[in-house]
Amino acid sequence: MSAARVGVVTFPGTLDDQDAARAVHLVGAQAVPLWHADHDLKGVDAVFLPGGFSYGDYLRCGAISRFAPIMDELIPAAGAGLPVIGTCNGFQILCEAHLLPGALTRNASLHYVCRDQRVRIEQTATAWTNAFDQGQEIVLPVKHGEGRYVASDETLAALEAGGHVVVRYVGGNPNGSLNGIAGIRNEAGNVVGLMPHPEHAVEELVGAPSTDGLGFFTSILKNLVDA
Amino acid sequence: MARVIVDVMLKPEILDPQGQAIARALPRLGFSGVGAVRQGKRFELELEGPADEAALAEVRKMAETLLANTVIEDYTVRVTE
Amino acid sequence: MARVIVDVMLKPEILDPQGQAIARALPRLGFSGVGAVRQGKRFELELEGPADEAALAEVRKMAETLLANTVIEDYTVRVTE
Amino acid sequence: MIDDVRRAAKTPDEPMPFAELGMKADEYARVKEILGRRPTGSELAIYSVMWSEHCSYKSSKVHLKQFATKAPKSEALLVGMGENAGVVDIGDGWAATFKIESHNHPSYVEPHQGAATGVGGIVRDIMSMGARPVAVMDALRFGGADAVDTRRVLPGVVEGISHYGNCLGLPNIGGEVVFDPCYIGNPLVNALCVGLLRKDQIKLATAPGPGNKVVLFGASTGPDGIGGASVLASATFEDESQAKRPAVQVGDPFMEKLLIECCLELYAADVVVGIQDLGAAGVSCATTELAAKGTGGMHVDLTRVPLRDPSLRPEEILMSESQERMMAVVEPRDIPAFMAICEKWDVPATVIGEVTDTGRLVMTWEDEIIVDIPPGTAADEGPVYERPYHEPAGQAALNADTPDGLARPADLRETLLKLLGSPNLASKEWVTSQYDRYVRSNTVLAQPADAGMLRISETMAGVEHEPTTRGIALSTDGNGRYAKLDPYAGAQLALAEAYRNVAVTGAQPLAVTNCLNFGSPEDPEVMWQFAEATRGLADACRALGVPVTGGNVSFYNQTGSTAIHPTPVVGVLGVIDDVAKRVPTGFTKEGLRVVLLGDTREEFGGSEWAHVAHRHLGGLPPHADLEAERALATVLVEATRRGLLAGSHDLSDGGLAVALAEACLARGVGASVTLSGEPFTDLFSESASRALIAVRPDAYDAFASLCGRHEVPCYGLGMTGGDRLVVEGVFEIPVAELRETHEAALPALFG
Ligand SMILES: Nc1ncnc2c1ncn2[C@@H]1O[C@H](COP(=O)(O)OP(=O)(O)O)[C@@H](O)[C@H]1O
Ligand SMILES: [Mg+2]
Repeated sequence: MSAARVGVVTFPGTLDDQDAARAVHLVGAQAVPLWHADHDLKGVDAVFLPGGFSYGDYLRCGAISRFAPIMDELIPAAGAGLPVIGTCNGFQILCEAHLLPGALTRNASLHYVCRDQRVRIEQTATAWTNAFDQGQEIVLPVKHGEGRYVASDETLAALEAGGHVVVRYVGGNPNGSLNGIAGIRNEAGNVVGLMPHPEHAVEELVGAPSTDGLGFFTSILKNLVDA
Repeated sequence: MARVIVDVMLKPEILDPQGQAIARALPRLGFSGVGAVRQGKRFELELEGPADEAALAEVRKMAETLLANTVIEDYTVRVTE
Repeated sequence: MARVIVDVMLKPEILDPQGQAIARALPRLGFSGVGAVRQGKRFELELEGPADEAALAEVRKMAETLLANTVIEDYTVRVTE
Repeated sequence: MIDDVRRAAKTPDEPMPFAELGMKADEYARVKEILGRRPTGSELAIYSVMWSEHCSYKSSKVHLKQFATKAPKSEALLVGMGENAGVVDIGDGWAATFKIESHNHPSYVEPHQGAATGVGGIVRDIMSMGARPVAVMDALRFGGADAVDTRRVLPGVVEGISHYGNCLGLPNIGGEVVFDPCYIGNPLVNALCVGLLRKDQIKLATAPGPGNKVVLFGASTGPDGIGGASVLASATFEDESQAKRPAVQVGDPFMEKLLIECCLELYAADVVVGIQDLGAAGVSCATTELAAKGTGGMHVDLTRVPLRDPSLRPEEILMSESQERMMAVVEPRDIPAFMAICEKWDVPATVIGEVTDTGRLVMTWEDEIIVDIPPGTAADEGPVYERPYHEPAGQAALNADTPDGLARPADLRETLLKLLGSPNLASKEWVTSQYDRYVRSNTVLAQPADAGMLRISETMAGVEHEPTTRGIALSTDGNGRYAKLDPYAGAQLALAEAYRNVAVTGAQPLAVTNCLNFGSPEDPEVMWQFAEATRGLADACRALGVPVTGGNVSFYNQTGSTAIHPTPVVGVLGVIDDVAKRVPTGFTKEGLRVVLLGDTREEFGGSEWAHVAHRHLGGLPPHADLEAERALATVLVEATRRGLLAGSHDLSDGGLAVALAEACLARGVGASVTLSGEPFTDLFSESASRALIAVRPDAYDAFASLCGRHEVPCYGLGMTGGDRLVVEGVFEIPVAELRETHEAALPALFG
């Protein structure tokens, strides 16, 4: 069987694309670079929207990227079930593109925060978290200035009731997110967004002092093989 | 050449930590008499043509889709000088 | 209870990378007719008393020392409703 | 009316504002002599910025020469001082380029933008060498931690560095935060950037080949910091009225990120003959330097420079310090490829001129010739001053006021906690948590490690190369109090500490960069400090076998006639053969032997204890024993190679007590130690050339014999384990209490 192909999108100002590609390689899949200005998903099996400051985070994080040509392809593909994950800036883009509900706003502390954060996997029924145990606590780095998840009361209630909260902060909320929400999924479970960075927790030697991020990448492999 | 202003403010129900931080700082700096502060954004757009109805409709669309995130923000559009 | 608006904009000679980035994005998003964009801040202050001259003088001082960074920004103060 | 060359020749007596531009009468006379007529306004703009202290190093040159004349033989040095940044060979075909630079005055005026553009500037220096920038560091000095203005300056500076560096995707892998009342009004913001490149791909700032095109690319030019290079960097603020304060430069990190990726693609496509960043003195500096180092001639049409503000005059264009701009020399046939790459990255690029063989730098404005000069006279033949200097009047008295008479504390537990919670020794997490240390996933060590470390094998995705296990380590250090007491020794101690910090991680120190922050060179007492510090640093570099590859001088850090402490900040770069063997910081687990390397003498001059407990500064700093320092590093590097070390930490401010506490805090592992000498001196003296090591018991004998072979004193102090730091017979402190004290201090001050 040929290796699963995971697309990694680069926008102007994307920073974590190499890191995401490396993590994809580490689990034995193939990382396929996708360029923001192309109308082409290159037939990938899944898409990773990495972190960074696309378009300098000017206006609002993700606000300008969401209109990139690649998004014209990604939005319908995600609607049709293509597994998509966005971390940090990628999560912000997914919210701006209305592929996920709610929005990410300025941290309550008003400071950028980089730290190793304990989080709980609240939902394993997604394309990106099925390799974890329900309720498993892991450590992932967070690093962002605008990661405070907000949504209307109804949206929030629906997320909680539907089991759409995928990752929750434990042992301290780094940004003031409502309900300690670190990551969510869409109705179908193929689109996931989270503020923490699994791609920076995949090797002993570098990055955060944990390799807990690998689970997100093995999940997608498992998902593609099972599918 | 006309100038159009788009004001974007967080919806009242959304927490505004920047505004709150300012409100808390004011008494420390010796300012009294301010109850609440909210912080938003102000965009000045220089139109190439006149600010007629068509142009304003276009600006409203810009505000709706780009300048504001209507999930959390409200906007107003107005013409100046 | 009165509401006072403080608008803070970068001085004209100061680079406004945000405004530039928005202006450059607009044509790609299908919006034409906008020559330049500048982005600034808008503060809404709820005064506890009336917006009389004394109160406005106080707000101007706030703008000068806290709300605006007068090294790079200009501000205007105005009363609304 | 345009002041062109013809008009200048016809109006020899027209008064020119050279004094307002910071130029002395004799310097102006020299310009007239060089040109054989009065300069045009544009020529005056060029000479005034190029001959400013900031660009010409006119006061420091005679002293900086020692870094070259005394330099140790080093095969690693590929590009030495004089280029945008030095380049060193780090093995396996790789090279590293690194440099530290100040942005002190702008960071006082507008902390956020000043610090941000400081990062932007040093990153462009590194890019211009042909490298990919891979990390940044920041060495910061502020006034007293509780001073009102520090609450304005520090958060702004940190936010500026954070925003700009994070946005570029450069991990921040280290730095310093120091508070001292002497920096109130003159904060120091020194930013370091390191880049990696393949050894055979070094780019230089040169414009050879007549007919080649000169391309300006990046941001457009606006009225940013006009007059900044000469006014901001060469005169004290006090003389500057509020109204004359030049426009602040505002950075656009997004544009800089695009520039980085764009430049790397241009290098890969091999379409760049020479390249120069635009920093202070903007177009003036880039054109004169490129031309002077190339064939010698260049023709530039200034009207082609893309402007953000169309009302700018040519003189202003020449002096503008708009950020995020680069200038490249490109062969005509490569222009289409060059432009296509710029377009891909949305980076505006414009051909503004051409290399010539006339030996003249000629610039036109609306077809009139407004500049016609020999470029070398502006770039390389600026004035050189032998400024007078003498020992400060109070120096002998300062040195005689030793700490010997200061009351020694009765309660050492209390003393340790007080030091650990003092702003200089407290956790810098409030600052460092605002910096992204993980981006690009090559960070092996970052805060709170003694040195930052990066693996290099994966830094250039897409570039073919043989595998390498190597890594680089970097540290910056400086101690203004030591340098105030003895600038010669102070500079050596700064180098020694940075060198030691690199060595404790297991890397072999290789090369040095430095940022020399001083008061006014026109003050003979300051000039003495400068002369002593440079002499000390040059001598120490020779003794330790590490060459200076570059650096930066920042003068005029003073308010009125009161200068800051002389503050040489030294950065050391080292290489580790196998990055997987790096030594983590502190006590990594229970059951390890705790070992102290190096001898402890009673040395409290300039110490943190004297500062915190008595607000005292006097006597002499610790002895700088460079032989001992070198032996210590040899042992550490060799022991790392052999896998003997389980953890390490250098001893510096606050001595053994603070090092023990920090080693416990690293992973929350306690320790129990026994002292052999007088407890206060053992615990708080700041003798140099010492380090704390954690060794597996079964590796201890091998390690001790290694120390014996290199004559490094080695003392077993005790064992790691438990949840408290126990100093037998002296005190016990729970690690949790150490942590609370260490971590609460800065948040309490800055929110
Ligand atoms: N301004 C800063 N930027 C980045 N890292 C910093 C900064 N200040 C301190 N650090 C990091 O915090 C840690 C502790 O700093 P410090 O106590 O000054 O170390 P040391 O005393 O060993 O030189 C180090 O890893 C240092 O690199
Ligand atoms: Mg150290």
